[in-house]
Amino acid sequence: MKIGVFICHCGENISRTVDCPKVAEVCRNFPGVEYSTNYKYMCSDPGQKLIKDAVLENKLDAIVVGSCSPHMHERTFRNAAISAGINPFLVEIANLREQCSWVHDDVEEATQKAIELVRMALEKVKRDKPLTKIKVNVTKRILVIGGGIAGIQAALDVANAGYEVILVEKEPSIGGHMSQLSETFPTLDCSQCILTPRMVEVYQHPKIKLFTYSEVVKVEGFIGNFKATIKKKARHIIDDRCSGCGLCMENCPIKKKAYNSFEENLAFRPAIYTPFPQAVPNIPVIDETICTHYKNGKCGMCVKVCDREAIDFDQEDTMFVADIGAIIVATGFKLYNIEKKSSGSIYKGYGEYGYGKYRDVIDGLQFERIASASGPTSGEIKRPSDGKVPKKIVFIQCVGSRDESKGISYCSKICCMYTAKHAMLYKHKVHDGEAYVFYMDIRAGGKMYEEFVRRAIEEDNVKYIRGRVSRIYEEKGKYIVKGEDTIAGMPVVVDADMVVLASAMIPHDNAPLLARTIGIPYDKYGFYNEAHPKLRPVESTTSGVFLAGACQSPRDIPDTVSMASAAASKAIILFSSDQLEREPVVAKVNEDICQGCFYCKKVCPFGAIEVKDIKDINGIVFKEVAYINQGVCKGCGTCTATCLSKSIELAGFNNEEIFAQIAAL
Amino acid sequence: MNYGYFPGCSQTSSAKEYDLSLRKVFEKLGFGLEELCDWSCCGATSAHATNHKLSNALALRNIVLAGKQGIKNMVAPCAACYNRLITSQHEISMHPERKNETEELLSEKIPADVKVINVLELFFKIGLAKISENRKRDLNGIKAACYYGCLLVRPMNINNFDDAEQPTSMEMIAEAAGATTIDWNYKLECCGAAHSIVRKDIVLNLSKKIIDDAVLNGANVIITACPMCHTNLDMRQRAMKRKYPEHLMIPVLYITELVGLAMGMNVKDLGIDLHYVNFNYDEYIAEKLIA
Amino acid sequence: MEVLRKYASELLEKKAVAAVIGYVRVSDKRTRPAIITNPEDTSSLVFDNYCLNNLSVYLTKARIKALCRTSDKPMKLAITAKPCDVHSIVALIQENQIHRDDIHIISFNCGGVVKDFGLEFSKETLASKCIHCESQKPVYFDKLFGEEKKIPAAEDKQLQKINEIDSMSTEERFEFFKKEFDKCIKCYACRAVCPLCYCQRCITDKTIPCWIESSSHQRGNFSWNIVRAFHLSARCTGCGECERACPMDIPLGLINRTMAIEAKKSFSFVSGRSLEIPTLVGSFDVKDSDELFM
Amino acid sequence: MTEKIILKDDFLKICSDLLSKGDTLLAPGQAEYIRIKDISEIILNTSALPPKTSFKSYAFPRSEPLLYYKRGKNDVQIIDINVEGKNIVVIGAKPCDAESLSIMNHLFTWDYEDEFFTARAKHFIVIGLMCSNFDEYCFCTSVGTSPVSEKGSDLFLIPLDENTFAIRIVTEKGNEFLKPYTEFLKDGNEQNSAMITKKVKFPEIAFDKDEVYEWLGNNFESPKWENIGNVCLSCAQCAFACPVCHCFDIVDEDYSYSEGRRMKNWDGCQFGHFTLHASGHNPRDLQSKRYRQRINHKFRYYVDRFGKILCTGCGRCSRGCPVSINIKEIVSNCKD
Amino acid sequence: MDKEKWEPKIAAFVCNWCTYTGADLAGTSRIKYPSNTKLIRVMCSGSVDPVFILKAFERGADGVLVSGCHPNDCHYNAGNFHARRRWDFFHKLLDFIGIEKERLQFSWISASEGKKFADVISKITKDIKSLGPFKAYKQMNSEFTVNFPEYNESSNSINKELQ
Repeated sequence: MKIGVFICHCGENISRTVDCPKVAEVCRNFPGVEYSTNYKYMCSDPGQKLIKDAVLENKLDAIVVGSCSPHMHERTFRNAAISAGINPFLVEIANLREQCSWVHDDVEEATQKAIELVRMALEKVKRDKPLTKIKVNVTKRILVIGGGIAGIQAALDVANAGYEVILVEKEPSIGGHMSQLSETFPTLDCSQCILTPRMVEVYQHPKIKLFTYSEVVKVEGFIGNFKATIKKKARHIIDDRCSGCGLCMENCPIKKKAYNSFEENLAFRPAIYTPFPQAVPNIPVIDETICTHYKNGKCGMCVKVCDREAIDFDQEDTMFVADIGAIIVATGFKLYNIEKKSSGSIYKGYGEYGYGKYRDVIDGLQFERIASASGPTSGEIKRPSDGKVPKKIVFIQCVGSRDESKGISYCSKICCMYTAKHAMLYKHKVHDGEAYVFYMDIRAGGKMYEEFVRRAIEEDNVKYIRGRVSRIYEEKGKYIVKGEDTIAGMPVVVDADMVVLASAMIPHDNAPLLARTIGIPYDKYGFYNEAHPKLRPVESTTSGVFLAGACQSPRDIPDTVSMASAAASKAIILFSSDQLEREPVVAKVNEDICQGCFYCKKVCPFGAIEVKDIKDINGIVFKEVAYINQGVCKGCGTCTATCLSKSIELAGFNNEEIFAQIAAL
Repeated sequence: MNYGYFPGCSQTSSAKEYDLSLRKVFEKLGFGLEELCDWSCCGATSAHATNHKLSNALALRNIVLAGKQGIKNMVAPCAACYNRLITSQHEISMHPERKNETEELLSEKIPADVKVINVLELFFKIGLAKISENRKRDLNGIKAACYYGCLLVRPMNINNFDDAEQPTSMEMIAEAAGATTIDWNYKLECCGAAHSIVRKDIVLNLSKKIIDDAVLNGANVIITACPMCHTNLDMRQRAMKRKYPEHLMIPVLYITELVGLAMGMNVKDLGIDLHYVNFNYDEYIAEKLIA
Repeated sequence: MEVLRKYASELLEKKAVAAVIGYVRVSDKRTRPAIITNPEDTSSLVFDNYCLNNLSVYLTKARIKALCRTSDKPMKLAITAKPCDVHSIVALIQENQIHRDDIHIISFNCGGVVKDFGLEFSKETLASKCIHCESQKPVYFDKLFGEEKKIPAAEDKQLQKINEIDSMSTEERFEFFKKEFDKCIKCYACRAVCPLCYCQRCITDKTIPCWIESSSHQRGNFSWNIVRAFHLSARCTGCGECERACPMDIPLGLINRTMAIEAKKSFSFVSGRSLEIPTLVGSFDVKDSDELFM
Repeated sequence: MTEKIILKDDFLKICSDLLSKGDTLLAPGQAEYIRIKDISEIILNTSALPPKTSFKSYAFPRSEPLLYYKRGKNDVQIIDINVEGKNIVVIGAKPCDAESLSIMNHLFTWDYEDEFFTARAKHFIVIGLMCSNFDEYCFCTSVGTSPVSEKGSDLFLIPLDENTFAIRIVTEKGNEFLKPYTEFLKDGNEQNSAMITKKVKFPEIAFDKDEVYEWLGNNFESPKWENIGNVCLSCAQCAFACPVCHCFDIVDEDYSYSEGRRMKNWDGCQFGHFTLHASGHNPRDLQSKRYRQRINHKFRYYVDRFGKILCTGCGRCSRGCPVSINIKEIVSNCKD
Repeated sequence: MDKEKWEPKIAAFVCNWCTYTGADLAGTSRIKYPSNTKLIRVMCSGSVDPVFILKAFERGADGVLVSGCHPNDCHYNAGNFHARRRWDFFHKLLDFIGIEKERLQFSWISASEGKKFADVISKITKDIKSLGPFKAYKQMNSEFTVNFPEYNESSNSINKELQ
């Protein structure tokens, strides 16, 4: 093997403390070195030309460049190598600037180290194998999980770019939490009014295939080549026959057996129902757990009234498998429930607020429904317990959030704003009412946000008290709210008619399960982890899986929508080429000697390792070995160190190369 | 099985009847209480506010003694003692340097395997079934408001045997003894505690609120497991009556006394006659012995 | 013993298993592993205090595994295993070397075994693993024989030695092990008898690059013994076969046991005790100690 | 052959003289032949079983460098090692070990002279000692030697009583060796020592070596091999303990990026990779084949080539076998 | 060897994303540190095999450093967690066998901790200097169980020649 050594002066950056000509001279006599030189700026055009010429003239097979950090110019020199006809992975960089000339003063010492560094690079390059970039085909279809505003936005953006979208929502209708909201801060425009057109657009979009009342149960594959299995739960309604007339719901004899979860349990729903009138698709679902038919086979009222024969009691769950190229996860959030939590849960619940036993102590979403014109009280503010109009109302912020003793240390970000909104809505509807807000800090960062809160305080005369509430208890029909005004420095007791808790936003209970299904990491709460908190906020660490909305951390609507569009554009970028190219630094198994203990599979952070059967000539499996999916592997090499029989090698950093470097120390 | 017993100062004075009833009840249930030899102050005096080292050293001295006597489970019936002891234990487990410091002060190694429990925990350790099995008398005339006070189920996360915000263990014991319990709001509220002597006015005010809420919710007896709470609730009622003539006097019993009554012991045996507010036996208990 | 033979013979006759891996008697105080495929041969099966081999090592041999495929339908392998050997089987299942469904475990309530062939079973000749045995009953089995027995109590000399080494200075420890490893002749008997050293090609057999120098000079011996111990740490179930098989009497058990003690101390993990508990190698806890790291 | 008589103390005097001259003295210890540093370590015990390993490693070390090399810019520089053997005296070699070097010598001088072995072997003086004990693994008599055999020894000791030995001078080398020490020697009578040797109990002859030779030739594909192969775990304890097994492997060992040495290391035919070809093919892929090779090599191939059985009947391989395979039993079974 | 002239040889296995970048930052910030340590870049601290360390010792390293991203910061999510467990065992094993703890050190150095990188390198260099050359390990390569005099003579002569 003929190797060329090129020592860069980097102006004076290297040559000030490293005797570059001497390094080049000494290296000339190392085994395998055919050509050795030094130059002022190796990365400059003449420098690169020098490399190219030397390669061609001396028929070099590999080159070592002693220059700045490979993080700076590895790519430059690899490109120079390509232009000279050398495989780019037969280029090694000895870091003579950042890790030598800049950190040592003594010329002799630095020169000696430089020689040793070049020697190590030389020994590595001798063992380097030519590698070619890995190409992976891309299926240009995206799976969006979650049909809230994040999912809707992402789906529309990708679909409008011309790619197919599969949108999966676990509830019977898309819309998510946003459809439950009454009005939105800071503009107080009606939430449904801005959302519903979007929902319809999704439904009608030719590129979007909508799966409601469905769940993603399995995801296999890797970026560009995922395969997702979607379970469509049985609605017991034949979709294309239903006209959405609603007769079945009206006639269902079961009226008060199940709470309406869309109304946050403040109202009931029949056994056959759509969550809300504007549901998309407007097709009902039969709740098997309460429907009489599933108890004793009787009733069948809905069948009788449905003249389109859309009811099918025997319908079963169906599975769909779809090839997709990317995934956007937009599964959203739920609210911290103050009820007593089972032991082992990281959440503790609120004993001091009665663990949810008082009916008029409600959470923010319940208040949204009470305030909503389409809600159970038709927008009138009434107490759930007795329907009286509360004359004194207390809002408590940071219930769960920012309270490590309750299991959560983060700020839920939106509560300051919606509490101000709630208080404002209350004052607008109950003019003689008194509204109190207990807060820790007011975090109103956002366009028009601070102004909004000031308006609640100044124009609507909401009483903001800075302090925590220590206890709520019922006394003679009133809720005694005991707290502290930390500004006045004294205890406060409010005998309220109703209390609204701004509960923390937490991930859905099954968020970790979905994360494991897809293979993305999540934090201790169950929020999905982004690849980099600053520079890659909408990508998960698994290539091809993007995040949008509150499944990643608490977010308000504008943030969610922008994140959804960002995720969508990431997916569109991915789809803009037919094939993906990636660095060939991936691990590979020697199947002959792999013993199939699958410790590698256990340690692989990306699930890139699969089980492969090795068969004898008769087709009988006699051995299972590890197989590394090159599309998924990110080349960390954790498997190589874990492998006991050393059957895995990481291309570009294989063991022989590292041993050679050690030998040249 | 024997349990270690750390009485604490009040058990020998203001809360004699607590000590008495505790010993009697457990004797009858068949469990020995082995009093800690040479026990000393637990440090729950003002020590923990004025001299932290001293308060730890006082508490842990007793733990050292328990270790030497081979005690693994030690009951501290006084909520203040209990709280002080477990807090000190927790502190040295979190801060090895404080452990070293205290060990130096005591010139002894502090054992790690002495578990301090309160009376409620003790009942749970022997099993509530034991109480119902030994029930001799019907207590269903008693509507008990179980009052925990501020120390018994705290500090949160150190004491894990019951919920720190909505405890229910005392209710379970009272019900096992055959009493009816009520749901009320003041079971953890402050009684005034150590202000008992210096600021009677505060104590009076706070304790009255507790008693009033119990009465409001239909209680006819308040149950406690803390000598200090008992003192404030029981002793201060006459003063309340003087200040608020409409005040309803309500007897305050220790949980051990309640269990003792259920087991057929009489008022005198249990020292209930030492209370300030008279416990009119007949009013609450129809003398009906269960076979 | 008769019930065992009858049971094994029935298993083979019913074709429920392809082979029975068991012990046969060679002489008075010696047994030998045997792979029995013929029901008649079961008459020589034994189980007693002289059955000291850990037979689970055979489950990893391709030749033995192939026996299952000799007829049309795949059959199970029956193995007679002491409760401690069952731990090795558990580890092998966890490491995907065998499947629980493919084996039929015949186990025994164990009263301890002798430490090497040719010795009379007694308190003094008890294998060191039996002295600190905590598993006289198997954690998994398909058939259990024998009544519960008592292992004679004996001094745990191995633990004393570990403590003694622990109290030495670093130089003394180095000298101690240098002397011990120096004896190594690289016959790899320790590897051959170890159920968990199942790699077809051991790291020491790899030459490009050369991981462990195959020369048996001190450095090669050191590398081999360190790597062997490391590869087994948190995996070794403590069957003690390596130490027994070593012709040069290198106290490999000391190292294995020290690492097992560390695993228990730092991670409350004991290898091969349960199929449900994930292996320590290949898993991590974000709360693991950061003590080592600057 | 002449026989002399020597007092034990006088014999030890010879030993201490050798020590002072700087010769290497070996004598059987518990586990191996130990290098004597003080004559008190010499215990001339006829009833001890052979130590776990023989003294072959002093002529054929477990690992030895053959040459040193250094890579230059375009060449490799080689530095040879010149072996100048130094005297090694084995004191009290078991009769089953005494012959080992001469058996191995055939192999090491056959088509190419292994100077590393021969240079050392020719400096060996083997002083054999009669053996009076055997266990279930011993079968020296079956391979044509015996507890009183002088084969391989240069000098052979027979204890006449506690303090006196008859010393038989077996070879010229032995004779030369004793020349400086004639003062200690008295003439002996062969009949006296023969009285002693006659009393020695021999292990029973377990098999007829010629029959075995025949059988092996006809039963290459016997099912018996498979049965053994299933039990054997493929360690090489047997080969490494064997006094005459001589397989070795040659590997290069780098010191650094440019320097290193070539090593000759023991190898064992029971290892799965012993015959693994570069192509990936392994002619002896199964343990049964490897075990067959072991027995065939010892009892047939070596005989074919050199007329010698490659086995001294010491029984070490069986004594140390982790799965108690007994070679005596197996070879005895090599019949129809 | 002349004790005064002796300078330790230290190998550092560092991950590409955090520590190597941290080392670059130390350079960009011109923070000086001793030149004894040479870095071997690997993709992740999780890919460092314990045998690498033994090899380094065999090849004459007097000390070894392994450094990666801080827990939870791993570019590959979990490589360093696996490494942490591995090193816990390996370090204990080496300690038990009698290799000085300071010969093998570990650290977490992020891409922003150039100063920390320089500090860690200075510390390990100081530690190794005070321990002296790792003779115990180095000598082993010329020690054979059966030591024939010619080995030493030849190896001495070759060593002389090579130097």
